[in-house]
Amino acid sequence: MDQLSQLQTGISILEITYIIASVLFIFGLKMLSHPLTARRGNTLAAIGMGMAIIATILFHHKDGKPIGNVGLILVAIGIGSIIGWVIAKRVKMTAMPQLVSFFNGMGGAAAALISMMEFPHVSPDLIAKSGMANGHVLAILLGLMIGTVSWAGSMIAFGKLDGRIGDLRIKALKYVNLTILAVLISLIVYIMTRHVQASSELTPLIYIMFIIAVIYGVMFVMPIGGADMPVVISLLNSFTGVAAAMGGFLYNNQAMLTGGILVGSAGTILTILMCRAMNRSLLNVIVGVFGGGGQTNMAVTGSVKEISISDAAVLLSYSKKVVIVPGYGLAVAQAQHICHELDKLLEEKGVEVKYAIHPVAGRMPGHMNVLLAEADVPYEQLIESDEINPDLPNTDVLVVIGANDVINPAAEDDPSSPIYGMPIIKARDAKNIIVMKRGMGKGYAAIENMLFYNDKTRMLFGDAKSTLQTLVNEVKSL
Amino acid sequence: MDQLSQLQTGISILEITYIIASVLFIFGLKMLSHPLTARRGNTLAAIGMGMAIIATILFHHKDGKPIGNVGLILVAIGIGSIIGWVIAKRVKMTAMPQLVSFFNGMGGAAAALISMMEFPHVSPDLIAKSGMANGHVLAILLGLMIGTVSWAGSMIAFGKLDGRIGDLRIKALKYVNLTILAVLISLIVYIMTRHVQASSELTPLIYIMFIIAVIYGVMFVMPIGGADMPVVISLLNSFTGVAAAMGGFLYNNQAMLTGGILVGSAGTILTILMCRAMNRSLLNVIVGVFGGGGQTNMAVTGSVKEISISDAAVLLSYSKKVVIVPGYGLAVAQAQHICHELDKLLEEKGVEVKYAIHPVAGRMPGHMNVLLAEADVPYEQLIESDEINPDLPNTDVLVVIGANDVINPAAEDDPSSPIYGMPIIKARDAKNIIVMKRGMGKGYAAIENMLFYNDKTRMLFGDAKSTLQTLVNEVKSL
Amino acid sequence: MGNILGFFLLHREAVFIVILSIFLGIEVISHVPAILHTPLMSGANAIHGVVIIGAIIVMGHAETTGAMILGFLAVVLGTLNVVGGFVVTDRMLEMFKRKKQ
Amino acid sequence: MGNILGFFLLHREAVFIVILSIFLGIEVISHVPAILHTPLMSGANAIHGVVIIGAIIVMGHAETTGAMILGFLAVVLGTLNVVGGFVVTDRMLEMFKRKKQ
Ligand SMILES: NC(=O)c1ccc[n+]([C@@H]2O[C@H](COP(=O)([O-])OP(=O)(O)OC[C@H]3O[C@@H](n4cnc5c(N)ncnc54)[C@H](OP(=O)(O)O)[C@@H]3O)[C@@H](O)[C@H]2O)c1
Ligand SMILES: NC(=O)c1ccc[n+]([C@@H]2O[C@H](COP(=O)([O-])OP(=O)(O)OC[C@H]3O[C@@H](n4cnc5c(N)ncnc54)[C@H](OP(=O)(O)O)[C@@H]3O)[C@@H](O)[C@H]2O)c1
Repeated sequence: MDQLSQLQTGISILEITYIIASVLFIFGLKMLSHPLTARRGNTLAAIGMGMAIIATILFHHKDGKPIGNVGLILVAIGIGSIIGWVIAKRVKMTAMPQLVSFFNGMGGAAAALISMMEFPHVSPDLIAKSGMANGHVLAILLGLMIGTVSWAGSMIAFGKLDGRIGDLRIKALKYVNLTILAVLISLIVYIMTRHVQASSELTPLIYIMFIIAVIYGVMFVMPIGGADMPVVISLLNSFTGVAAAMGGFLYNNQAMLTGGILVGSAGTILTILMCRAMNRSLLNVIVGVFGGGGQTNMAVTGSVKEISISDAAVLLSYSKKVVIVPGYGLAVAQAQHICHELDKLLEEKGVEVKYAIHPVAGRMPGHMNVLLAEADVPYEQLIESDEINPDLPNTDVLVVIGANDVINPAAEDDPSSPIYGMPIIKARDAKNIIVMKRGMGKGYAAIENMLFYNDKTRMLFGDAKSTLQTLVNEVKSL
Repeated sequence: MDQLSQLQTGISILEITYIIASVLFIFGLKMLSHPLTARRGNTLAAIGMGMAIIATILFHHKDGKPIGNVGLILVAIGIGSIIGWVIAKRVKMTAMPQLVSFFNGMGGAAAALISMMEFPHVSPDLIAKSGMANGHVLAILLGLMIGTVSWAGSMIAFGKLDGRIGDLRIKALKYVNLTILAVLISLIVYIMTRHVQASSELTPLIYIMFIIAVIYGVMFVMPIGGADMPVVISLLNSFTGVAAAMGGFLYNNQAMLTGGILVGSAGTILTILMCRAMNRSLLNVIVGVFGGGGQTNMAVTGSVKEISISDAAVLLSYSKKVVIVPGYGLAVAQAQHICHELDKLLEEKGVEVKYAIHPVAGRMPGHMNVLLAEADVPYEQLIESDEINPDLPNTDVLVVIGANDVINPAAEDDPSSPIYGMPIIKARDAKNIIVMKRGMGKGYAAIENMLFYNDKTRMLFGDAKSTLQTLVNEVKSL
Repeated sequence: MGNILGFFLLHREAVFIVILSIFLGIEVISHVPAILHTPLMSGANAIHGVVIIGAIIVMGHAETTGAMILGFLAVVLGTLNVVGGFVVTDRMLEMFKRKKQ
Repeated sequence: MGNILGFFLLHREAVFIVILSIFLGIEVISHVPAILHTPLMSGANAIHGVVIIGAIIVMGHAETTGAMILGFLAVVLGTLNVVGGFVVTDRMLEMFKRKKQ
């Protein structure tokens, strides 16, 4: 009796902890979406997670038995923590997106493993009562499918962002994918309509399902352009959330349920917000109409004019107001530090230097902010594009460094352009424009940019980092 | 068997309906808090309510028995609907706050009645198992107490706003109230610690509790200044929400639970937002430190200068920019229509007329908006105080109509003033100020207003409506 | 103590629903502009009229005449709350709406 | 059909918690500025690492060696998700923070 009430107390503490953890997750997410509280929000959510983990180890009971193998569990947690910590601390700031994708994949894999192990143990009583078509089996199968897809997809996304995997652009893949998805769903229906004594009889089917889900995850992400990966990761992130929530159903576990669903819904909204910032639809990203190479109706008029390093140095040094537009090329060239050096040099000479930050410059939301923050560019110098646009007519020189789409006037001029309607930095309003890029390569949207043919534009060809280096030297020697 | 499954289907439909209703309540509340969707939000919530009511009548079962007395129930609903509809449609716009209070009281009373009727029927099995100290009894008692307090309090608030009940300002009442509250809580504890076979043995206690709760509700609202009633109503509103949620616990009813708690939490936040807009704390309102009559440290300097109607008419007609500041006095005088007439007249003469709307002008949030909207003043002419303040230095004449506190410079000048820190309309920035009021009466905060002694200020004494009427005639004859 | 824990365990989902609803209530209205305070209050007021469901249940299972009368009263009052609340809110909002165009 | 309804009745509170959580998830992040998209994604990523609780439960009740190995793996992967996720989010946000002053 006494032991029984002790057990009940333990379970109560566990459930209360789960509720507290859920509340902390909610607070955490909420605070994460405000700049001033974001970091504390992350910490809060981590505390909630810690509480839930510890309480589970201490108080969880299944059929009256406490958690066993505690030593091994602690070892596993230790190993995971050390590896996770080290990777997270070591990786370069610019490799953040692939890292998020990697960790996301780990979560998906864990969810899939749980489902695989739980499947053979569905309570025979339940099966006797309502057959295989019960909530537990459904939760297990969905958890397996979604978790596996999320894992495989995340790994491909990781590989693409890391430059290890190229795109596979075959139109027919769309139909192949739909077929695989149909097979997966049929498999679920098939399993749930079998008449068996014990679910373990069907275990082989689970492995088949796992393999098909892996294939689906791979095929799902393969055809999507590398630059769309942030959106895909966000989507897979919400998938993993749903997979975790399936575990919540299975174990009747509040923390898993809320945590998972919260991430699932917040992740979906975030995915949509991200798409919106790039002025395209989620469907577009997934089916991949876009990145394939748009065509512009505008005839190329005017010619490309170059500028020498020394002329550029003089022009910049004797300006009053300079605006730098960083883009994907700056990130690729890792030129953020040298760029900041240039801006400090110019400021010393009395030039007012600002950065125009476009919301989708680079390859992930906030990419430029993160990049320039890493190079210690003061926050006040970073101006959002909407805010800086009215200032551009008073700007003496606008320096474009490895940006392309975000300054493409086709977004305003050419209704047939794939980027038509996207808000851009109105570069052509500035008095002079210097564009640094390696050649006449196109940007992410793969369309021609008429700005380069503008009368006010001068090109400075070469890799952003080395061009900036020589420019800095030149300015110094002036 | 067939009947059983039919019953199960019915219950399932009922539960699904409750969930849909809850979701509609959430959507409704969300949309109600955005100007463009507010009206649709209200309709959505009403649809949810209708669904929940119909489904309950059709599908609710208790111990296998369906809802009886359906005819009578429909009659009751009919009577309630007709009365509610007529009152809601007939009442004057300015009487809205008391109406909300009245309807709120009805909800509280219904919750209290439910508790009273359910108390004798607490399941004897439950009492045998866990005594009176169980969740059902607690839900019933809290529902009774909170519902009754809300009802009684709402009726007093209604009476005060309708001018039928005066304030009762006795400092000691605070302690009396705390004592009554303590008695109520003790009574709950007492009932829940009794050892009885059936709860009906304790029924008399329930009536005693009801009476004490009525007294508490009355005494709680009596000492609070009539002008604070909107805040009090909002608070009582959230009380009723909680009382309804108690019913949700009792009947294990999702719609009541969510609906009630949503209103409870949203109402509490709304109460706090309303207090914040007036720059005071909820505690202040309840304990009532404020309205009693503040004191200002500023010596009265300068003298009060009057202006004649004809001078005022000339001044206004030959201005380029006029800003009208409406206040509580305008509402009391019911002068909104004639005020709008004046502004149309002036606009015809080429004068630009705007209204400066202070968030807490009048006696309820949005009071001025509602009032002027009733008089058909176009939405674009109503400018929030923060937005119009920068324009005031270019304003030729600022016309204050029955406003006082919202233009009191003490909020900026006098740190000892009870309204110090409240954002105000910076009337003294205007080139000329005309103040219409009946005499030198103070405003809601009962403090001196130095603006009336300002060199730029001219007073136009008299009831707002008749003053405006003569002014309109004068302007017409110019 | 044991009683409370037991009660919590039994009703933990309801408790959790309450917590989530509290959050939602706060989140959902936290950006309301001042002019909508009164309509929002009025709309919320109508929503807690959901107590009428309780009144219908009580009345639907009333057995004595006394219970019947009280139940009838409860249903009438609840309906007043619901119908009056929604209608008056709609009236308030109608005025705002017309001015917008 | 009957099966589905029965399942719903049994789990209706869980279903409702899911619905409320969906709303909350949407509400809570719907005003996030673009610069916080990536940290938010990363933070959310760490939160779904809550799946580790399931991994611990599985491992804690594993009986065969095979189950043990898989469970061990699941716990390691889940921990990676949690720890890596929170740490990397913190690192991102740290950078924003420093620049603010
Ligand atoms: N931020 C996001 O969340 C996100 C996510 C997915 C997609 N996108 C998309 O990505 C695009 C971002 O626009 P963006 O203007 O930043 O980039 P962009 O349009 O992709 O253009 C990048 C330019 O940088 C140049 N470049 C590449 N490597 C360089 C190097 N080492 N040195 C100098 N220049 C180099 C390239 O031209 P050369 O080859 O001639 O050098 C290219 O034209 C948008 O279309 C956006 O929709 C953004
Ligand atoms: N809006 C809300 O939600 C709310 C809620 C509760 C409290 N309050 C408080 O109420 C106050 C509102 O400020 P307010 O400037 O609108 O009003 P106020 O400060 O209360 O002043 C109203 C003025 O109108 C004059 N008046 C009264 N009847 C009149 C009539 N028939 N004709 C002409 N003038 C008349 C009075 O002076 P005479 O007697 O000399 O005529 C009085 O000075 C604030 O202190 C606010 O905090 C607001």
